Amino acid sequence: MSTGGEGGLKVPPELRRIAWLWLVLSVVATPLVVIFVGPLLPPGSASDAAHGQQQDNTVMVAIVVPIMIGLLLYFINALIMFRGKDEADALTDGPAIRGQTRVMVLWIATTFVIVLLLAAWGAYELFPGEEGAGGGLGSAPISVALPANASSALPVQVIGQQWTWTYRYPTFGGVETTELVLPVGQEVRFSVTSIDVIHSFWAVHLAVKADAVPGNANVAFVKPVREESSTVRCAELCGLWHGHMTSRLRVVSPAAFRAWIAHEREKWAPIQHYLPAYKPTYAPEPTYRAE
Amino acid sequence: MQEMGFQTAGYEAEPPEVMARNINVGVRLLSAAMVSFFGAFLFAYVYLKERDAGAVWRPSSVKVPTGTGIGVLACVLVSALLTGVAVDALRRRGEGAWRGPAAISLLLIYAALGVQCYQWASLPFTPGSGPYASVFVAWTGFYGGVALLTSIYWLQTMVTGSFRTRHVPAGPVVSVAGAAGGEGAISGRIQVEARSFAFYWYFLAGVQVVTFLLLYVVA
Amino acid sequence: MSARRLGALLAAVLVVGGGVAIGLYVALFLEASPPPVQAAVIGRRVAALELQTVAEVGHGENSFWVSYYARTPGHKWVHSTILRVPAYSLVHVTVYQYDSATGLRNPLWGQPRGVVGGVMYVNGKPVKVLNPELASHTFAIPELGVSVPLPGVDEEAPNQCSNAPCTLAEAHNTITFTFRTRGPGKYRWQCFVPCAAGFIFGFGGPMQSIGYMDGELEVQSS
Amino acid sequence: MSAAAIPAAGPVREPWWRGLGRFNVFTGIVLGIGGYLIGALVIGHVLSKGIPAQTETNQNDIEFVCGILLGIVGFLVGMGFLNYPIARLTGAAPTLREKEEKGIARYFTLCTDHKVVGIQYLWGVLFFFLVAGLNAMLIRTQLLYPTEHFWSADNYITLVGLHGTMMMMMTTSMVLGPFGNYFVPVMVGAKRMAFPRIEALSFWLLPVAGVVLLAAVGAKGFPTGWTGYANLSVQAKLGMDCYLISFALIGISMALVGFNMLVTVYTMRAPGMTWTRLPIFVWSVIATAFLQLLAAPVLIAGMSLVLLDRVVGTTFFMPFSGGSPFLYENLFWFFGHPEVYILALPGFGLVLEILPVFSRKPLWGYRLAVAGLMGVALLSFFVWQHHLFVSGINPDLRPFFMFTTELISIPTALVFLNAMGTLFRGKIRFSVPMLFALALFFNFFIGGASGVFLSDAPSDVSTHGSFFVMAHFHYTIMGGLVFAFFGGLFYWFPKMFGVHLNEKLGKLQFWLFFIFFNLTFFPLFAVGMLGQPRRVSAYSPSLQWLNDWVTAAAYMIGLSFAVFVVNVVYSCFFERRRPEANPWHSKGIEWQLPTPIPVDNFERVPVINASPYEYGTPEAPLVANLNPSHAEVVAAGG
Repeated sequence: MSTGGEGGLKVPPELRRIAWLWLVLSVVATPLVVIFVGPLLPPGSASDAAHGQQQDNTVMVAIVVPIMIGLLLYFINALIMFRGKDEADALTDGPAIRGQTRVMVLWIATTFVIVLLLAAWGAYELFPGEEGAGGGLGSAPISVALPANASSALPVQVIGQQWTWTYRYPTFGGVETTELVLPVGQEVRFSVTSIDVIHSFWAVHLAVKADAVPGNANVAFVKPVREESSTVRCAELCGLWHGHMTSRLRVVSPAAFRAWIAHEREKWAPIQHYLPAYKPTYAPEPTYRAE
Repeated sequence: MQEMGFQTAGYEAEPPEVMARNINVGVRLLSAAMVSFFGAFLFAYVYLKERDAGAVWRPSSVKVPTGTGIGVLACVLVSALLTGVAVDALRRRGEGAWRGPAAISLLLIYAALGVQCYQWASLPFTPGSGPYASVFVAWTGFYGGVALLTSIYWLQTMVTGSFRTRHVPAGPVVSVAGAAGGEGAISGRIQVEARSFAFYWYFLAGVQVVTFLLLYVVA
Repeated sequence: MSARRLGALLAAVLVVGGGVAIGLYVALFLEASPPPVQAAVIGRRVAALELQTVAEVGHGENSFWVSYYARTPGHKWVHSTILRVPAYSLVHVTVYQYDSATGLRNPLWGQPRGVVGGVMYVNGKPVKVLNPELASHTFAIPELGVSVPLPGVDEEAPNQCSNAPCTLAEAHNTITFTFRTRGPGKYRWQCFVPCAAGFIFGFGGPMQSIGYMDGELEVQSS
Repeated sequence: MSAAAIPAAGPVREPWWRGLGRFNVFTGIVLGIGGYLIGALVIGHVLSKGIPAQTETNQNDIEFVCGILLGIVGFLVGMGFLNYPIARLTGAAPTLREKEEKGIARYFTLCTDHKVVGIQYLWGVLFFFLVAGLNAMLIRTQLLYPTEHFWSADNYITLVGLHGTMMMMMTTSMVLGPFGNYFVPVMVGAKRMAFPRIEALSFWLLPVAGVVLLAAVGAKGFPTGWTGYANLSVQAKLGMDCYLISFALIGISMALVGFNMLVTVYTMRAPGMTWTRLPIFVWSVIATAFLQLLAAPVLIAGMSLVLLDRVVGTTFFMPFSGGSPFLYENLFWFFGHPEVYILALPGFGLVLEILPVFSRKPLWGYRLAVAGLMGVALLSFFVWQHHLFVSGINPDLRPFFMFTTELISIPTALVFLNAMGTLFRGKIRFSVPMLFALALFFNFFIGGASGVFLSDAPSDVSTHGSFFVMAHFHYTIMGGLVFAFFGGLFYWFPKMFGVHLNEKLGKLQFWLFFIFFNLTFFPLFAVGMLGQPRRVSAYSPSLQWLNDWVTAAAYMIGLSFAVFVVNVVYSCFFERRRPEANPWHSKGIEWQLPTPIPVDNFERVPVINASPYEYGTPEAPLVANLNPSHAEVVAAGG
């Protein structure tokens, strides 16, 4: 246990240059990445959840960038500087350095602090007030996970089946539609379920993903903030047409939404009384090994 | 590629104490793996029972076959007890004294398997009659198929081996503290192996007790 | 040296065998799904498709499976669900429905939609909604918004079809409807009725196999 | 090939075809096919009578499963695996080994020599790796177009499942199988593994599992990917049974390997081989073996439960009959996350083994590396629900699982520190093994950093189930394990086969692989973030150019493997460059032995004098005394 670190944590001469280089590069690159790359990061900012996740991704990129620079600089420098000059030189041994406690402690402490920061930030982002949610909260989310205006949220039931999505609006007579249309600026409460196998409801632009598990109502909140059309996809392998299990998602103005839902109610009126009463989950026949 | 001409003759035999140690360490690891294995069934039991939303866990039509359950449990427990007696006899009085209780213990495991098979044949419900029935079938099935069969194999190899070699002087001799004579020398291997088996079989008997409590008593 | 020769032989066999196996393996996946069936062109941007649904294919390795059949322009029934239709056209579809009712898992599909006029014709009569419990199959192309429920045949009716492909003499319902295709491409189509008896949710086997209750609509620029 | 060709010396040889009748892979296959036929056509047929859901659906799971199970038993009987147990049941004395063949034939029999098993494993793993890699090419071919073009949707899903399952199955054995079996006993100074027959069994289960899995192609495929989520798996076609049985077999094989390795290292270390002198590779094997021993039984149980649902009609995973698909997700990922580290840890061990040799320095921070490996192993049991952040299971536990998951980066980062310290002031040689070892750190950093995005519960909402995940774990498994595997292969090939692999071709393979590996998988992060879920056969047309780019790069990875195959053939059959006894000038004990290593490894039990990383310490003794006197053995604590 010699060489290098006797006098405190002095940087060895081989590393001094790149230590400076690392400091400069990190100080320059990190803000640049945050300012210029951050806003371009998926999943964009079409909803509060998307915005929160984008922020989250920006923070993580900002943490990763200096680490990446540091590691790259160290490895490139080491591989050039410490390479065997020729065949003979490459067969003489290097110095028997076996480890320095200080370096190890410093390293562990640094990684631990980074991990703590990341975990704390991630947990903090989970609070709905911080707009980081968007994921499935299970069938009975605890109150701390609910957004402030949860009670006034527009309930939308998402039903997955092999292989399509349908949507029910319980506050509009339980009308069931094949297209997802949401009013802009309105908190939405998805209740995601399935009537056969596991699917996963992924509204890409809204940054919402919640598994649709049969017999379970998976709740997710989101507030779309921009009028935009996109696609809902299935993110859990569900059989033959998994890749095709898409449906259209439109975020429209409240007025357009009211017009649309009125039109849908009229359009689906003939089938309406055949539909089951609205429930969080459905267990349609046949359930098992039909004869 | 180079043709590698190995000599096949003249392996060195493993020193018996190394083999004994291997078995001794191995049985503990095996038991640890069994904890994981039966832990999965335990998890299924607890999880499905706790999540029982539609009260379908055990419909009233599904009757618990308690009688045969007690039969299996009794066979296993008595057998485990006898294994303990046998190991004690081995330690005190040598291999000859061990054979008797060990053989009866073996027969009892066979009996446990027999009762278990009878239970499956006369099951008062089908595997599809809800989660309880499912867990019941899987758990008893794998207990019978994994725990009982491995025990039978192990104990039978020891018992038949011991009966077969009872007139042959034992192999490599290891002095074992507390061995009070018996039929001449005691091989270190059967000492350790019997104790290792006892460890394994106590452990499995414990699993059977848990099985009984959960599947028959709590149901 | 026999061992060495044996080794060489084994190696050769392995290499050749491995090559053949890999070839077969790829071929297994390349093996085309059923032969495509061209819709009959009956006018400018108008085509016609004739299909039938049967309760059991009756032959082959999946003899018990429920299936669609399609009719070629040469009026031959073939066991296929790959349908070729022209782009931006009206497609008149006639389905001869020989299977009995199973009922829909999601009752919503009891309403025909995505079809011209929002109606289908069952044995000539216009129908705007079908009791979901009477549905035997559906013909649905989700990406075109097309979904048409096919009412099942009364199980008590005389002269049930027993041998696929069925003939018009046997008990059936005739369903006709018209939908409009969009641009060229491949569109999947499927049935939404859990009609695969003996599978969980009635949705295994034929419901997940192209050539039975699933198919592809190959829309081609004309 | 006739009996006339009798070698001058030695016993009289029988005609070679006599050998076919005696417990080898040939009799195994014959009995396996016979077992299948009896199982399916007799036992299964009788058992399934009167169950219309089995007999009237053209999908008789009972017959099929009985056939496969009996076929497996038949194969094992034909291989001779029951000879010893039956002998023992009837009272035979315990013996150490059954038999050993000479020449090439022993690679096709139940051979209890750990070096033969290692080589069997090597070719077995490489073969299935090749098949699964071919599947990957076929998958990428499909994704050249945004909708089905080459294969139909069901064939495509089957391809995805085959690729994933086979890779996951084979890579669990990729390091522990060939290198673990071959070198662990040597490295700890033992003459053999603790349980040689179990060792042979753990290998022979691998080709069985592989063949059973491939049989799914002929049994209408399976649609679930490698995770086999219930209840889709209960609904799936016959091929699903192949997946379940083969994965359970691999589980058994994994548990056996772990069991055997742990006992071997624990009890059979040579005198003087203290825990702190154990090569780091052996430590990584220990950590992995613990994971395999404890996690694989859960997999076996999980697969069995799904099989029961399909065959016997239980309702474990049937949500409307009291079961729960969540049960499967929990069971699967309780195995599945340790599984990921079963793949990663041996890779770490391998590169840390290689780095000191090629930088000619002791391994920096040996104890820290051990702590890192063990830490990863321990933590990996407490993170499984990070796969289920959006599933609706225990959402309140998300912060906990986020924290435990991110904690894993601490022990992982230790491995990086070890590498950085080992390189520092070394005399680095850029031989092929070193290149592969160094590349691991680049790849694994990207894999690890993207893992942070996935472990972060809010960010995971968008990345979960997308191509982002897929890119992430290819960076860790392919960029980690597969690179380490090739590093180890180039490093130990001279020892295993007495042939030096061609360096130029090796470097060509490395650079092709490294460059195009990154060009393939880095864009996939973007693909995933932009909304392409995993395992889809159709995607948004706007992503086509990215997918095409990836496919082109993936073909180049395929080319790099072709270079490897050429290299092996060229080096073994044409160049035939005999290596020096210790071509890398390593201090490891395996290099002090003659090539090929004799059947009992050591003439006498060696005495270990030093750690294998004593570079730069001229006064350090040789790592082992291969010919010790009795007194030395006793003094060293034997």
